[in-house]
Amino acid sequence: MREITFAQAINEALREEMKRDDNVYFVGEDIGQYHQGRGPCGVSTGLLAEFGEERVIETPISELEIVGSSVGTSMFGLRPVVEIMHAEFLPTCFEHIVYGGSKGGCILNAKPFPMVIRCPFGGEKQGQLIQNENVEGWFNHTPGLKVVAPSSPYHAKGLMKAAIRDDYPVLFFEHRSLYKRPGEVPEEDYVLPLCKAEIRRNGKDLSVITMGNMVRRAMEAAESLSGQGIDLEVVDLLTISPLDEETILESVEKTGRVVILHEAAKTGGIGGEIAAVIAEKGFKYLKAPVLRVAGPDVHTNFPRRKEDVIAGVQQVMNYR
Amino acid sequence: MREITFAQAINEALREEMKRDDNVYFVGEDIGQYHQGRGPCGVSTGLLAEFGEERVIETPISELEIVGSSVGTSMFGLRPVVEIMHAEFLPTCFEHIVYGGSKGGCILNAKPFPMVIRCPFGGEKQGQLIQNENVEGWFNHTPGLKVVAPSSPYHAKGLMKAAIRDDYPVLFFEHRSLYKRPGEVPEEDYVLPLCKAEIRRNGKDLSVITMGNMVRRAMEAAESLSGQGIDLEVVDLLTISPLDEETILESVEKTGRVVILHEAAKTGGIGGEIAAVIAEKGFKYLKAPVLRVAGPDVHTNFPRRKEDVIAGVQQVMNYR
Amino acid sequence: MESNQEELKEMLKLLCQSRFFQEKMLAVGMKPYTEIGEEAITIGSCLGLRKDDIMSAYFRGDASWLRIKGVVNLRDHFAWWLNRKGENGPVTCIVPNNWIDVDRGVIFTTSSLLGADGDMSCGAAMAQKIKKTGKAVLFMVGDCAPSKGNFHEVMNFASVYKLPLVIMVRANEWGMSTHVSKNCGFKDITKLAEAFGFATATIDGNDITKVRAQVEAAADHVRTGAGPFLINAITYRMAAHSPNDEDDYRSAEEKKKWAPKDPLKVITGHLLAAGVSEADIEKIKTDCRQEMDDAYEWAMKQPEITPEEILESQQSAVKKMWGRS
Amino acid sequence: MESNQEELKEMLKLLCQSRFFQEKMLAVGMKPYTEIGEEAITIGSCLGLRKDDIMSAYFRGDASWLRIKGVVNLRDHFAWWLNRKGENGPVTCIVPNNWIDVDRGVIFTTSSLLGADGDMSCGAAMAQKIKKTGKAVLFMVGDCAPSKGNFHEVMNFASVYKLPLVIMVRANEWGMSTHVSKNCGFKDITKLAEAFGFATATIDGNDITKVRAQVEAAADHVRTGAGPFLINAITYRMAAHSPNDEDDYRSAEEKKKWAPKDPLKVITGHLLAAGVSEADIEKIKTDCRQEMDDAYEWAMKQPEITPEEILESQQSAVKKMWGRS
Ligand SMILES: Cc1ncc(C[n+]2csc(CCOP(=O)(O)OP(=O)(O)O)c2C)c(N)n1
Ligand SMILES: Cc1ncc(C[n+]2csc(CCOP(=O)(O)OP(=O)(O)O)c2C)c(N)n1
Ligand SMILES: [Mg+2]
Ligand SMILES: [Mg+2]
Repeated sequence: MREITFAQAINEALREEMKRDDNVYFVGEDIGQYHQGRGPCGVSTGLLAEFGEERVIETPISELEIVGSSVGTSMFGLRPVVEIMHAEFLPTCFEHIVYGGSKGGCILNAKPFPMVIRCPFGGEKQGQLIQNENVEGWFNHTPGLKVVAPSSPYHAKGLMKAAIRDDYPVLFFEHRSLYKRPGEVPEEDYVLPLCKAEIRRNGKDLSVITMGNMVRRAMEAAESLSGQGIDLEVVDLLTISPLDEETILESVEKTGRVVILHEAAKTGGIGGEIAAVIAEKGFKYLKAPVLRVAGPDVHTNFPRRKEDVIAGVQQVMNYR
Repeated sequence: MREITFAQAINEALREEMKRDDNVYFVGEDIGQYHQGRGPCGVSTGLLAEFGEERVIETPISELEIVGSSVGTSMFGLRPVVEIMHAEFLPTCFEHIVYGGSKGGCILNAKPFPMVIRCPFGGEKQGQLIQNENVEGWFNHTPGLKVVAPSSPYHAKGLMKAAIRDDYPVLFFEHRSLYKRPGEVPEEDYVLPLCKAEIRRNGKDLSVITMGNMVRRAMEAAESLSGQGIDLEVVDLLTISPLDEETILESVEKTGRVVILHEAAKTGGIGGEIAAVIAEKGFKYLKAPVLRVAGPDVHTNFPRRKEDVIAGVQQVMNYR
Repeated sequence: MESNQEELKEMLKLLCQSRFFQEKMLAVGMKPYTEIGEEAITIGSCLGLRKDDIMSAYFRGDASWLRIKGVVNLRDHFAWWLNRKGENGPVTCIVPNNWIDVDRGVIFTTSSLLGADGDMSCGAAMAQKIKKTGKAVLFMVGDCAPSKGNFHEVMNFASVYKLPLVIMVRANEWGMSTHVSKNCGFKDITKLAEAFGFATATIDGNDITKVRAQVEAAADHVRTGAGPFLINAITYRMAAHSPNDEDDYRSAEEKKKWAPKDPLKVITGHLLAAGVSEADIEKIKTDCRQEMDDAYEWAMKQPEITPEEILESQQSAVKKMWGRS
Repeated sequence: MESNQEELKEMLKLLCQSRFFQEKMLAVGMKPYTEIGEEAITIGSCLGLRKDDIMSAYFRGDASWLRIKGVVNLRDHFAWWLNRKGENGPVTCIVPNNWIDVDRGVIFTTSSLLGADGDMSCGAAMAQKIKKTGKAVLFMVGDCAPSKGNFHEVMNFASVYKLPLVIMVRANEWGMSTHVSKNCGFKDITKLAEAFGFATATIDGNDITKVRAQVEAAADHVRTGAGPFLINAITYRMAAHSPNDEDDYRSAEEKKKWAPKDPLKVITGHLLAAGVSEADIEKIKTDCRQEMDDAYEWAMKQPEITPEEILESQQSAVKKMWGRS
C-alpha cells in the first residue's frame, strides 16, 4: 500500500470531506499562506487554492472567537474544522469547548453542533521548554465532548473523516512528533469509528493502555520484552474520551495486568479515569496493581521512553 | 463553642488576614455593595467599610483580567484574594489559573505567586438548570496548583487563612449549599494545613472518600448503616488536589473497601485520580472493586443522595 | 393614518404582553431577571428585523419576542417558565431564553456566561455570509457585558469579515450593583465601535417606534455587506437586577427620574397623538392582562417536569453524542 | 553638544549590542524570533523609563535590554540562549524573555500565549498603584496581538482604575503570515485607545531618540495618575517571523522600502549630524562585534543544562508548592 505522512493524511481527510460536503469549512490562524501554504502544522497544502477564501478562512489572532463563532456557524448547519495552532492555546477558548456544542447538544435534546477542533500537542524532546505540553487531561470531564488522538497516518485520516461527519464536537489532538512520520493509508474512501479503541498488538501477559505517540513506545517495549518472554498487549485508545470500556476490560480480562502509559503529567491525566474504570469493573481480573507510567508533575514535557515503559512493565510483572 | 455560618467563617478569615497583612486585598465583581454589602456569595459583609476601595476592589465584568492582573500583582508581593462569582465562569480565566502562578512557580525556581481564587460551586437541587455545576475536575491536572474544598465553617475558616498565607495559587471551592449552614468555629486565630485530608469518622468496614457537601451525605449514610452493622470510615479530602495519599492509603489499608463519592459528573471527575492512586498503591489492601458514586455524565447537577451512598456501600460490601 | 394607528396598537399590545407577563411572574413569586422599562428595545428589535432575520436572545426579560417569532405560544411559554410541560417545547433548556430555534431565527448561548452569546451571534452572522442568505443577525447585549474580551473579538471579526451583524446595546446604566461608569472605561460605546469601522447610532431605547425604525435601517445596512452596525439604545433598568436583589445601591431620585419615560407611557403618548382613544388603549391592556391570567392558570394545571425527566433527556442526548445509542 | 554626542554613541552601542547579538545567534544556527529592524523600540523604551520603572518583556528579540536593566551580563545572556549554565541565572525559564525579576523591574508572562503578558502588566500597574510606588509600567505588544480579548480587558482596567500603564505597540505590519489589515478591524489603534480615554501618540519607531523621548513623556504622564498612555510606534518586521518561516507571503519591494529606515542607519544619521566621525562609529560597531564573539565563545564552553536538571528544578519547585518539602 502507498505510504503518506500523518500530516498528509490529515490534509487528505480535509480535502476529501470539503469536496464531499459544501458545509465543511476550515478555519484558523495562518492556515492559508504560511510555510508556503503548508500552514503552521503542515496540513493545509493546496486547500486555499482549491477551495478559496470562503472555505479556508484565515483569522485574526483570536482563539476565543474562532471557536466561539464556530459554535454559531454549526448551529446553522455548517461544519467547521478549526485549527488551533498549539494545544497550549486551548485555555483561551476553553469556555466554548466545554460549553458550546458539548453543553448545547446535551441540554437541547441532542441538537446537532458539528465541529472539529484540531491541534498539535505533545513533543518528543526531554525538557523542551515551550509548546510541547499534553493538555488532553483537561477535556475528559465534559459530557458529550469526544476527544480523539490518532497514532498513525491511517488512523489520523479515518478518524478525521469520521470526526468531520459527526454531528457533535470532537477535539482532535495531533501529536507533533507524528506529523512527518509515514505510514500506509489506503487510496479509497474510508472512515474509522469514533469511541473505539484498537488492539495494536495481541499479547497475553500484560495490557499497555496508551495513546498517540506513546503507542510507538509501547510497541518498541513489546518488541524488546518479547525476547524476555513477556508478551505485551497494546491497546491504542484512539478516542481518549469517552473511553471504550469494552475493549479495555476485555484486554484486562485476558491479561490481568495493566500499565497505563501517557506522555502527559500523571496527576489528573487521563490515566486516572482509565485506572478507575479498571479498578471498578475489571477488579476481578486483576493480578497486580494498575500502574501509570506517565510524565512527571511539572510544566515541561518529559515523554516516557522505551526504558521507562519496560521498567513499568517489569514492576507489574514482578508483583507478588 | 460559638457557631457561625460557613459564609461568616470565610468573611472572618478574609477580615483577619487583611488585618494581619497589608498585602492582602480582595477583588471581584459586585463584592462591595451588592446584597446590602454581603456581596454575591454573602462573604463580603463589612469589608468595604473597614478596608476601603483600595483593598476591596470592585471590578468590571472581566474574569480574565481579574485573575490575569492578580497574577501580576502577586509578582510584586501582593496577595490577591479573588472572588469569581460562579465556578461556572472559570473557563473564561482558565489560562491564568493553569498557567499564571502555577506555571510561574514551577518554571521560575519556586518564585512565590500567592493568590487565592475562591468561588461558589455545586448545588443541592436535583436537576437545577444553571449555576450549580461542579467543575473541580478541570483543575487537578495543573502541577503546582492547590485545589481546596472545605466541608464546614471550621474548615472553611482555617483553610482560607492557610490559603491566603500560602505563597502559591490556591483555587478555593465553596459549596453553595454550605454557605448558610452553621458550625462551631473557635474565636482564636487558627489555620488548618493545606494538602491534608481528615478522617471525619472512624470506621473499619469501608472508606468513603469524599469532599465538600458530600461529606454530609457520607456522614448521614454512616449513621444509617451503623444500624445495619456496617461501620463506615469517612475521609474528607479538604484539599482535592494534590491528594493526601498517605491518609487515603492508611484508611484503605484499614478497611480494604472503598467508595469514592463526589457530586460532579463521574467521567473525568477527581474520583478517577483517587481510584488510580488506590489501584496502584493500595491494591494489596483491596477486598473489593473501588466504586465511584458520582453525578451522571450530563451538564446539570444531580447530587447523590444518602440513598445513593448507601446503595453504593452495600454493593461494595456484598462483593464476593 | 389608519395603518399607523393599527401598527401602534399592535406595538402597545406586544409591549403589554411582555410587561404583564413579567408582572404576572413576579406576582406569583417567580424570580425572573425582568426587563421592566426596557421592553421597547427587545420588542422593537424583533419588529425591526425581517421575519427570517436572526435574533439572539437576552438573559433579561421574559422572552415574549419568542412568541412573535412563533417559537412558542403564550400558554406553553408560561409552562416553560414554570418548569411544567407545555404542548411542545423544551424539557432541559437552561431558561426559556436559552432556546435555540434556527429555523425561526432564534439563537442564544448554551451557557450562562456573559460574552458567549456574542460569539455565537458572530458565528451566526458568519454562517449567513458563508451561505449568502442575505439575512441579518442582531446581537443584543447589556452596557456592562461589553467589558468582556469576547465583545472585542466579536467586533473585530465583524469588522474584518464585514459580517451582517447588528449589535444592540441596552444602555440601562447598571450591571448588577455596578454603575456602567465603573464598569466600562469607554464612555461612549459608539466611539469604540467606530474605531472598528462600525456604523453607529444612539437612540432613545424607550420609544419602540424609534427602536424598530433604527433596527430596520441597520439590518438593511449590514445585509448589503457594508459592514456591521452598533445601536446604542438609551434606557434604564427600572427594576432590581433580579428579585433577590435588594437594590439599595442607587438613589430613589434616579429611579423616579425615569418613571415618566416608561416605554408603555411613551407608546401611549404616540397612540393618543395618533387619535386612538383612551378607552381603546385601556381595552388592549385589560384584554392582555386577562390573557395572561388565563394562560397562567392553564399552565399551572400542567404537570411539572421532574428531575428524572430532565436527567433522562440529557442522558439520552449524551449517549447519542458519545455514540452509545 | 558633547553630552548629546555621548548619549547618541551610547544609543548606537546599545542598538548594536542587540542587533549583533541577534545576528550572532542566526549565524550560529539558533532559531530566535528576531526583532531585526525593530530594536529602537525595545531599547528606546528601556531608556525612556526611569531605572526603577517596570518593563514587560517581548517574545521577539534577544532581550538585550535585560542587560541594560542589570538582570544579566552578556556572557550569561548567551549562555541562557544556548541552554547552558551561566554564572547565575535561570535553569528553567521558557526563554530568557520569560525571566521575571521584579526587583529590577522586569516582568513577563509565564506562558507562551499572546495576551497573557498584557494581563500581567496590567496587574503590575495595579500593584504600583496599590503600593503607591510612583513607578510606571510599560507593556510592549505587537500590532496583531491586540486582536485578542485580553487587550480589551487590559485597556478597560487601565482606564477604569487610571493605572500607571504605558502600552507600546510595535506596529510592524505583520503577525506571522497575516497582514495587520486582515488581523485588526481597527485601522488605527490610537482611536481604539482614545475610546478608552487613553492619551496617545504615533511615532517613528525606528528612531530611538523619538522612542526614548516619547516613552519618557508617557511614563511621566501615567505616573501622575492622569490615566494610561498608548504609543503607536511605526516600524516594520524586516526579518521573517522566525528562522523557520520561508517568508514568501510579502513582496521584495515592501521589504526593500524599509531598508533605509533601519534604526541603525537612523542613529548613524543622528551621530554624523552631531559631528561624530565615521571612524568613531565604525569603532563602536567593531568593538561590539568583538564583544559578541568573545562572549559567545565563553558561553559555548559552559556546560549544557541537561533535561535532568530542568526536571529536578521543576520538580523541587512543585514539591514546595504542593507542601511536600
Ligand atoms: C462571565 C460572566 N460574568 C458575570 C456574570 C454575572 N452577571 C449576570 S448579569 C450581570 C450584569 C450584566 O450587566 P449588563 O451587561 O449591563 O446587563 P443588564 O443586567 O443591565 O441587562 C452579571 C455581572 C455572568 N453571567 N457571566
Ligand atoms: C494566543 C496565541 N495565539 C497565537 C500565537 C502564535 N503567534 C506567535 S507570534 C504571532 C504573531 C504576533 O503578531 P504581532 O502581535 O504583530 O507581533 P510581531 O510578531 O509582529 O512582533 C502568533 C500568531 C500565540 N503565541 N499565542
Ligand atoms: Mg446594564
Ligand atoms: Mg506585528
